[in-house]
Amino acid sequence: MTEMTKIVKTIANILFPFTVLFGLYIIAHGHLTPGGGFQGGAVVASGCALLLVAYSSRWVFKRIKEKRLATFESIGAIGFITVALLGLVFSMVFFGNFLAGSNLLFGTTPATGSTLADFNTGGVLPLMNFAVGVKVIAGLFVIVLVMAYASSVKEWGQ
Amino acid sequence: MIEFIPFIAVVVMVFIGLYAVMFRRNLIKIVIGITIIESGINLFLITLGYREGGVAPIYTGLPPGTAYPEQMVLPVPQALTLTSIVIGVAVLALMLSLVMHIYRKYGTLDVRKIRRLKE
Amino acid sequence: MTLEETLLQHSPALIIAIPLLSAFLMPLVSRIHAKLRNVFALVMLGLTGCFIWLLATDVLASGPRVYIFGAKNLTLPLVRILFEVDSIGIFMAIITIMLAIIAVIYSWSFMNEQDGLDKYYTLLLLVVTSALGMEFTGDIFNFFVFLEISCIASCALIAFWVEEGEALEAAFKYIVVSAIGALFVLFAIGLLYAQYDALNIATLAQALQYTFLDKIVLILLLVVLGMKAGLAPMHMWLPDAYGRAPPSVTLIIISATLASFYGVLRVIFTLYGNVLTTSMRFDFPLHVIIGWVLIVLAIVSILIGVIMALIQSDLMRLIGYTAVAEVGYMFLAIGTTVAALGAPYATVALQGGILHLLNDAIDIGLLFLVAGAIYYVTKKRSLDDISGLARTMKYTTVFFIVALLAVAGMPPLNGFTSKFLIYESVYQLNPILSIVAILCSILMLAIFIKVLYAAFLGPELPALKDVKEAPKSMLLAMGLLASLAILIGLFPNLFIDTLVKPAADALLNHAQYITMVIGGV
Amino acid sequence: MNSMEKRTIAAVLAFSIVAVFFFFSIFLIHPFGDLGQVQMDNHIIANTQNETGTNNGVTAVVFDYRGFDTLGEATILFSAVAGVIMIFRRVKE
Repeated sequence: MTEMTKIVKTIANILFPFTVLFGLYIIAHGHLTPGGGFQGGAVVASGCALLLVAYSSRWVFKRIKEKRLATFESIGAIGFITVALLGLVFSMVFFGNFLAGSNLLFGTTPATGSTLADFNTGGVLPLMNFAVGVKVIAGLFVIVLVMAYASSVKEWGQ
Repeated sequence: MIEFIPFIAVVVMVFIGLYAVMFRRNLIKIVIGITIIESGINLFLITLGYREGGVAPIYTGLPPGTAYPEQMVLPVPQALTLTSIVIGVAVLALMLSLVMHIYRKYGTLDVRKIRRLKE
Repeated sequence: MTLEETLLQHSPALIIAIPLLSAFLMPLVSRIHAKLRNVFALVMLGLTGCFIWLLATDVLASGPRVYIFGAKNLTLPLVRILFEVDSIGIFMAIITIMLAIIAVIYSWSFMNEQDGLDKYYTLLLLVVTSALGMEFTGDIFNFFVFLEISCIASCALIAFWVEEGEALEAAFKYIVVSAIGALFVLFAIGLLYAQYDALNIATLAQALQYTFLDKIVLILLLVVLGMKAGLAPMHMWLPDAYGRAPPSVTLIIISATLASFYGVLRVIFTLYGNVLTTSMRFDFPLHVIIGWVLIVLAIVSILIGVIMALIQSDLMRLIGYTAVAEVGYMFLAIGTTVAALGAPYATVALQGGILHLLNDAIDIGLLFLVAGAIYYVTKKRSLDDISGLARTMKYTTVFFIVALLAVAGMPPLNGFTSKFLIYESVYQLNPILSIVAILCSILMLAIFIKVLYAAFLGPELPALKDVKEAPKSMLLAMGLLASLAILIGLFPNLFIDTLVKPAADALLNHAQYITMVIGGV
Repeated sequence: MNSMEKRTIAAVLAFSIVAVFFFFSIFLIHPFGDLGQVQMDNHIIANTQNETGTNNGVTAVVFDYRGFDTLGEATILFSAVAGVIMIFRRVKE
C-alpha cells in the first residue's frame, strides 16, 4: 500500500487517539456496560488499521515488527490462562472466580436489581477482559499488518 | 408467518452463501460466500435468544420497574454469537492469506485454472 | 486431601491447560534458544502424558470422572461447562498423546532444516490440545470450539510448505470444507439449544424427544463429523491434506481425524442413545437405519480408498487413500454395531472397531513416517523416481515391511486382531460385506507389495547413490510405532481387556454417562 | 468437461438437499420472541449479580459461566495469528 495524502494523514492523526481511548474504555467497562475485551480490542485494532492505511504499511512495519506484536499476543494469552489457573490455586477449581465477593480487588458484590455502575465489581472478569483486550489488539493488528506488508512487497504483484 | 421472518432471513443468507461457495469459480467469492453463511448462522443464534419486549441482560442503568428474568433477552445465545464471530474472523484471516499465496503462485483466482491436484 | 488426590481431581483441566499454556509460551521460549523448543514441547507433552496416565488408571478402575469449570459442585440447571471423562475418552486421549509425542520426536531431525519452527511447534501443541478437548468435553458447544481450533491449526500446518502450490491448495480445500462443516455443526447446536435450552450433552441426551428437528440435527452432525473423519463421499480433502502436509504433521492430523470419529461415536451412542430404538415410520427402528447407512458408506469408502490407491504413483497420496479405506473399516464396525444393537456380536464389532482405531493410528502413522523418511533422504515423492532403497536404508525397510503387513491385516501384527474381530462380526450380519472387506484387505496387501518392490527392492538408481539411512530420531519414532504394532499383535488380549472392553462398555452404557451428571446433583 | 458437469450436478444435488433441510427446520422452531424452555437462561439472569458480582449478564456468561469457551476462542485467534505469520514467513524485501 502506498502513502496517502497529507489530509488523510492529518485526520488519521486526530482520530487515532480517540479510537484507542474509546476501545480502552470499552475494555475497561466490559463488566458494566455492553462490550468487553474482544469488542474493545477490535476497536483499538481498527484504529491501528487506520494508521496502516494512512501511512503505508512499510512505514508502520519499520517502526513495529510483527515478532514484537506476536510476543504481546502471547503475553495476553498467558495472562488469561494464568488468571484461570489462579482460580485453581485460590478457589480449588479451574476458572474459579476467586475475587468475586471477597471485598478485595474488584470484589464488591453489587446490590441486586438495577444499580449504578460500580467499577470495583466483577471478580476476575475485569482482569480477564484486560488480558483478552491486549491479546485481541495485538492479534488483529498483526494479522492486518502482515497481510498489508506482504501485498506491498515487490514480488507479490504490486 | 410474520413471526418467522427473522428465520427466513437466516435461511436466505445461508442460501446465498452456499450458492456462492458451490457455483462461483473465484476464490475470493468463495471466501465471501463462507462469510455470508457465517453471518446467517450468527443471526440465527441471536434470533433464538430474543424475548418479546425484552431488554439487554445488563443491570447497569436498567429501566426501573423491569421485571427480570421475564423481561430480559437470553444471555447465552449472545455469548455463543460472540464466540462465533471471533471464530469467523480467525477463519477469514487464514483463508485470505492462503488465497494471497495461491494468487502469487498461479497468478489467477479461477478455480478451474488452479486445480492441479488430481481428483 | 493428599497431593495425589488433588492432582487426580484436577487432572482433566490440567491435561488441557498444560499443552495450551506451553503453546502460548512457545514464542517466548524459542527466543531463548532454538533447540530448547523441541525439548520444551517434548517435556510438556510428557507431563501431559503423565497426567493422562494418572487419570486413566483411576477412570478404568472406578468409572467416569466429572470436572466442572468454575464451580465446585454441580447445580441444576447446568449452566457451566463440564468435562466428563469416561473409558472411551481416556482411550482416545492415550492415542492422541502417543501420536503427539512420536511426532515431536520425529520432527527433531525431520524439521531441522526448516524455518518458522516456533510457529510449527505452537500449532502442533494446539492441535493436540484441541483433540484432547474434543475427547474430554461434556458440552456440545465446547466440542464445536475445539473442533474449530483443530480445523484452523491443522489448516495452517498443512500449508507449512508454502512454496508448494499443492500444499496451499490442500490447505484451502481443507479449510473451506471444515469451515462450512463447522457452521453446520453450529446450526445443529442452535437447533438443539432452541428446543431444550441446554448445551450439556448429558442433559440434552436425557431431554431428547426425537422430534423432526432432532432428526435434522442428527443428519447434520453425522454428515459433518463423518466428513471430518474422512468417510466417503466427502473424503476428497483427506488424501490431499495427508499427502501434502509434512509427515510429522500428518501424524497429528490423524489424531484430529480420530477425534472427529470419536465425535460420531459420541453422537450416536450417547446423545441419541435414548432414542436409538425408537421406531420411525414403517417399523424401522432408528438404529437399523443409521447402521445400514453407515455400513453402505463404509463399504464405499473401502472400495474408493483401495481402488484409488491402486492407481497412485505419489507415495504419500497412496497412503492417504489407504487411510480412507482404513476409516471405512472403522465405520463398518460401528455400522454393524448400531445396526445389530443388542445382539451379542454387536459388542464384538464395537470392540473390533475401537481396537482398529488404535491400529489405524499406529499403522497409517508408521507408513507416513516411512514415506517421510524416504522424502527426507531423497527429496522425491513419486514412486517412479525411487528404487533400490533397501540397500542403504535397512531399518526403514524393516519398518515398512512391519507397517505393510499390519495395515493389510496379516498375523502376527496388530491389524490382524482388529480386522479379524470386524470380519467375524460383520459376517454374522451379512456374509457378503465381510467377503468384500477381506478382498479389499488382500488388495491392500498387493498394493503395498508393489510399493515394496518399486521403492525398496529393484535396481539402484544412479541418482540415489549417496543416500544415507534416516537420522536417529526419525528411526526412534518409527521404531516406537513398529514395536507397538508388534506388541499389540502378539498380546492382543492384554490391550483388549484393559483398554478396549471398558471403552466399548462405556459407549454402550449411555445411562451411566447421563446419571454421572444429572443423577449426581 | 464431463467431470465438470458431474461436479455441477453433485453441487446442485447437495445444494437442494441442504436447502430442503434448512427450509423445513426453521418453521418448527419456536416463533420469534416467544420462547420455549428457558430454565438455564433464567437461572443465569437471576443469579448473575450475586454469583459473579457483575452487572453485565453477557460478560458473566462469556467470562464466568462459559469461561472455558472463551479460552478456546482466544486460542482460536492465537492459532490464526500463528498460522498467518507462519504462512507469510518467507516474505522478505
